[in-house]
Amino acid sequence: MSGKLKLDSRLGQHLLREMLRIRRFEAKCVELYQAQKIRGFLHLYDGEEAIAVGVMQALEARDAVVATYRDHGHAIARGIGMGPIMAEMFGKLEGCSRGRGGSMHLFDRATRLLGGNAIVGGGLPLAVGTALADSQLRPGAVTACFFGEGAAGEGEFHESMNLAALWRLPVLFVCENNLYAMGVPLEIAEADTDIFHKAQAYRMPGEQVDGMNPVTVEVAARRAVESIRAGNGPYFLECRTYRFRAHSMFDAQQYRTKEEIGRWKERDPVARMQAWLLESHMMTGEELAAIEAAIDAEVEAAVAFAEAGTWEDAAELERFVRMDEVPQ
Amino acid sequence: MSGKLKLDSRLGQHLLREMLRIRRFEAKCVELYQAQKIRGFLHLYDGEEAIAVGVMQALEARDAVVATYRDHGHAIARGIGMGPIMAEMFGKLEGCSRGRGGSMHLFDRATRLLGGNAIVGGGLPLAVGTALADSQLRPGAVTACFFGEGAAGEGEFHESMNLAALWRLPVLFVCENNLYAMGVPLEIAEADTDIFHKAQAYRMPGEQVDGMNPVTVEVAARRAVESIRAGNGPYFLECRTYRFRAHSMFDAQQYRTKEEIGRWKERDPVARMQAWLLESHMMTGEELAAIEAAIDAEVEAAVAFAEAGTWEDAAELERFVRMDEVPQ
Amino acid sequence: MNDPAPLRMTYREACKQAIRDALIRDPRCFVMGEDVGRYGGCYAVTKGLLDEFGPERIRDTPLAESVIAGAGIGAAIGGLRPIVEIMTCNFSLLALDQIMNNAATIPHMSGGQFAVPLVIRMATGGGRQLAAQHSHSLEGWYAHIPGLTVLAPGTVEDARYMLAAALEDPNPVLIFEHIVLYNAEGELDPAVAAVDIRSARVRRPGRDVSILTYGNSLPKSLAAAEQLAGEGIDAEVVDLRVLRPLDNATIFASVARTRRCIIVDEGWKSGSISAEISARLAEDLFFELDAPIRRICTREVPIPYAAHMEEAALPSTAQIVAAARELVRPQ
Amino acid sequence: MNDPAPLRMTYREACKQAIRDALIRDPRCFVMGEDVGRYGGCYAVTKGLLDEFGPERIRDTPLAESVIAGAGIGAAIGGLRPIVEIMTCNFSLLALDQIMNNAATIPHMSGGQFAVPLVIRMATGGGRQLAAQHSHSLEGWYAHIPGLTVLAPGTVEDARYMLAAALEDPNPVLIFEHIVLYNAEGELDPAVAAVDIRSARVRRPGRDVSILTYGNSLPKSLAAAEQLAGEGIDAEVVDLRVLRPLDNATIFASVARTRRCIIVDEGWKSGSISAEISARLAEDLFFELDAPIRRICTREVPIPYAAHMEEAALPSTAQIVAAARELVRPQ
Ligand SMILES: Cc1ncc(C[n+]2csc(CCOP(=O)(O)OP(=O)(O)O)c2C)c(N)n1
Ligand SMILES: Cc1ncc(C[n+]2csc(CCOP(=O)(O)OP(=O)(O)O)c2C)c(N)n1
Ligand SMILES: [Mg+2]
Ligand SMILES: [Mg+2]
Repeated sequence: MSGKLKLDSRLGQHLLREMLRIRRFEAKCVELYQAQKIRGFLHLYDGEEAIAVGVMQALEARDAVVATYRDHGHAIARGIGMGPIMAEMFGKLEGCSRGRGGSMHLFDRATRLLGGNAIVGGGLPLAVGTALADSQLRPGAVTACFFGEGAAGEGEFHESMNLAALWRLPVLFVCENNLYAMGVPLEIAEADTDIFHKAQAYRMPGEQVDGMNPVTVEVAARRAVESIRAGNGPYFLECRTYRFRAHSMFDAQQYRTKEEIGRWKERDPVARMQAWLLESHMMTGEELAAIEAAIDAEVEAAVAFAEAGTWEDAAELERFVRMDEVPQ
Repeated sequence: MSGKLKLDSRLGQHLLREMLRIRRFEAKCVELYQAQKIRGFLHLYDGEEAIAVGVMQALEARDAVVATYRDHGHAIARGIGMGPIMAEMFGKLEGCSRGRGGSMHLFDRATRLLGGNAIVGGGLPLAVGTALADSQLRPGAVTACFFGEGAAGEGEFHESMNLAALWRLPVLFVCENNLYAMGVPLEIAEADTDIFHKAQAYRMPGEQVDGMNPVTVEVAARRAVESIRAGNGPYFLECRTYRFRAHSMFDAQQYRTKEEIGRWKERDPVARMQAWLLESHMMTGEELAAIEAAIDAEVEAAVAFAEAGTWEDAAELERFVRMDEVPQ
Repeated sequence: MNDPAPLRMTYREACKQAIRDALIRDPRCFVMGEDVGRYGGCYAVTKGLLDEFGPERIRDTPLAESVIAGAGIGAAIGGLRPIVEIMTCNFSLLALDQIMNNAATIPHMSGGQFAVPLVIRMATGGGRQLAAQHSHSLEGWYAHIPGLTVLAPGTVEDARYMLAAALEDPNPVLIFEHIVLYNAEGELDPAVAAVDIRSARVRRPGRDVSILTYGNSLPKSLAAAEQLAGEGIDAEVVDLRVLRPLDNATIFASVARTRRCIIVDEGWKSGSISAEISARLAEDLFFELDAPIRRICTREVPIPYAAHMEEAALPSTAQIVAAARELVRPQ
Repeated sequence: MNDPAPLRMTYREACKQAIRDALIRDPRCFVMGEDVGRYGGCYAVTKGLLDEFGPERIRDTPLAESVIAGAGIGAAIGGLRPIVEIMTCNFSLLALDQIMNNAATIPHMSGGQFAVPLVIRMATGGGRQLAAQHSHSLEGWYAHIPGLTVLAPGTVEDARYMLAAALEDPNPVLIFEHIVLYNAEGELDPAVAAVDIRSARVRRPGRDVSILTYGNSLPKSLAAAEQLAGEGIDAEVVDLRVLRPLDNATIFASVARTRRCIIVDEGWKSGSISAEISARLAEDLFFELDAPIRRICTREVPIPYAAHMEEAALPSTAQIVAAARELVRPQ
């Protein structure tokens, strides 16, 4: 169904629901961070939800996902329960990484989420490797590798792009270009600010899409995944987006203006999708209320699950530093 | 004198002489390696002489040079005496690196030769740094950074290209593309085998030239250096060339055919330049004989110098591991 | 001047003042790293310096640790005095080729023709629940590399004055600033305007046992010493400060006096700087020792996120106290 | 079968046979690295394997150590059993981020959901006049990293059989093959078809002093022991084999018996694996020791090219003999 996509109310509401789930989950995380239930770094996906939601639409259970420290959206959209994710941020044993990873390191074997990686660019070589394994053990499976535009500065980015292209590996590179790497604007970090151009340097198909629109992202992702599954090798998607909040929790944001933030907020993927669905009568106010109620309940349940969670026994500290066997 | 170059007999004979000096010097090195006077790795420049000779024509005393482990040609063309170079390969105290570096690590402060670097790609970040210093302390000075096409695979290559381009630093990147990285043919190492294309990914001017012709190289190098000195930032030269011998001393060369080697030898820069000068009457047989005699004498003198050299006192082993002062 | 009141400031502020001084004093000095400018530094150390000194001297770089370090090396060779910031030592692994194969090697390999007067600052350590990829303590590990000077400021005074000494050092210097110490406050003696980077310092003299430590383990060790004093155990606390080259003289003198030794170090135990110190004592002070040498290091695991697990992984005051009791009053 | 004659082969050949076996035995196994195919390996270990197994299983890569290691990690997580070759440990610095922050970290950080059954082979050591950037011995330094298994085959038997055991290990394993040993010949006992990667081995029993060593320092130590025997000093030589996790039991048993210890290690002395072993002895075997522990390591310099300078930098049989005399017959 290359490129074509039937945007009916079912799909529309689904995309909105998924983005809203991330938005509300993270809003709650901020509260809980202030309440010191969540500690360490907390990188919000606020404003970028359309990317994870759109791309995951194109993925199947057999596919793998590699994310960054900004990984809540990917974990939720990939289908990991909010409970285990929230428990992870609480540092509880019931967390999706046993409470050892926290916000930056969400792992889930069942859905092949190979972790939020907190080394910028560090996930790309990994994704090349899982794709290499899949090309032999799970023909047709794709590894979706998410990273920010800042990663394009790292040598690991280029080594990974080149090898994936050379070996025609099934990797979907998804660059979440939110124009800033912490406080570094793209113009001072890359000689060529169109990140998708870099794909050309490796003869890899690539395109730049509006990362604020889940439909555009889904269409592009489906086209990319189709090409990859057809054996044409890796594909590069640059999704132009913006983060509405600080890089992590503390950040004076002196590197950008309120006006710029305001302009981008007018393109808020959640608000726009919601308004459009209502205006086009693809969603009634009641339906929206029901969606919101369900999500709020889901978030509350996740918090309750995390609260009820237990602490890993400190005597287990060294467990898994050396594995006794390879989990099957 | 952008691009234009008056190729008279003076220049022609000079280019031939410089290439021949490298060729004869290295031929002697092979003998001495077999005689075990020279040990360790020995990477010959045989076939690639036109590049170092052509590029050095465009450089001045104030400029800096960063080379690789395949650095005899660069050291000789840069004007370091054959004596100190040969002594270095003997491991003598009179060597240009005190006998500590050997063939792969020729250093010379006087001519700003910042070393043969034996980590593929390892010299590029260094060159970016010297260029940064020069841009402030020696306006107009250029750092010429030589590397093989294999270096383009390394992340350090890309990080260096991007930073040099972003900061418009005076670096002349010279890629000696001899089509093989040890036994790895370019096609299986780079998704895009036109290395100069990579410059475009950083909005850096770049071109591909015949690395078997010193005149072509000199013209391109002068054009590049002129652009750099004019403050236009870095410039990328891909010189297509070929190494006539093994990667280092031992190498079955099963990765390429005798035919291929033969075809390239027909383009031998030394033989062609010599023939052309004779045919075009820009050099007489007597002149050639004189040049050869002078070079043979120079090489013999270098060997004598090396033989007469002394061994560093082993008690000095730890000297310079920590410097007492910064040499001025 | 008749001695003015001591100056109170945070370790973070001290780091910043040190950089300001250097930039004012030496035009060859500049700062280069990720987010050192607009963002003000990932730990806010360089906040305000971009406005004060401009983009030529406070250089925001792309995310590219290898070329950041390598360009620093080249710039140092070229005559500048770079202060390179690698955000945290966790990311410095991406720059290790440049640090070991170039910075630490070129002076010796070139026969002394080129020095690399480069300073690289990095944040280090755990204790902020930043999990496995942001909590390494690699300073002791770096101290293995010949050619480097490795500093670990554990006091506001060292944070304030070590940088100037590092910039005087013709060799590449790594400065490891502990993330937990940035908010620590301390007093600066107005009579002191410089520190050396050759010697360890006795921060608390004592007779019964020597506690050798550095960085964020220093406050833990001093707290332990206080507690031990209440029990009649008089512990001496030695701040190593300089992890390479180690100051054997001060270390040996202290241990020779107390004849008992505990080494506290936030690195992983196996192959830690504590191991090196212990080995030196076992080599050269063997006959002066009355008791086995104790090492208190970080547990050999990637640091977990959960607070109680991280706490269990890092060295603690309680561990130091217990070890001291055991050494001084063996059952 | 009634015991056939022992098989003689070089360490290089043994490494190759081990790889062949693995490729034949397990279809998930493949080799990936620079020049492992057409060139046959920079030290000719994989010569001929490309013809035998084809380009899918003997994969020549671009020069890109970080993605070579990282792709190996991902492939291992994905279900394959990669044998990654990083030509020499000198270049592995470019892959350290992947090795420490991913391979060694992911199993623990993911709460045990993912293992990284990866083997990385690298050449190590000096002695061939390859100068500072090609002569590092970093195996002891790597042994600092939790989560890794670090192997240092010092015999043809270990070169032949350690790989199979490494591939059975669910953890990332680094194998350091010494460049000087590749040409060494040795006999394979036909009765032996496997070795463990948990234990150190006594290669020569003795009563007077324990020489703990590994890799290319093993032959030097055995030669020293022979020489010492002529002087009536009975030295025990222990081959560490496994640098992480260290086999305390075997080490302690030997030293407890001889009460004297020399550790020989080609790493730089400060922060070497020798330091770790010495520290463990000073902690747990303190009262059994009759003499100071001696470490014989590489001098703390980038290894120079000149033969006599390189020789002066590396551990020597003469140094071992001298140290043993001094310990056993103190003046
Ligand atoms: C190798 C490395 N360098 C630096 C950092 C510190 N750091 C964490 S996030 C970040 C910015 C990354 O920006 P980008 O890749 O655009 O992703 P974004 O945060 O914008 O989603 C930096 C510099 C890191 N984690 N890893
Ligand atoms: C980082 C690193 N990886 C691998 C090597 C081993 N090695 C030395 S030379 C070489 C080939 C380099 O090829 P290229 O860059 O094309 O230069 P050439 O030898 O052809 O001049 C390799 C792989 C190295 N020295 N450094
Ligand atoms: Mg970004
Ligand atoms: Mg080449």
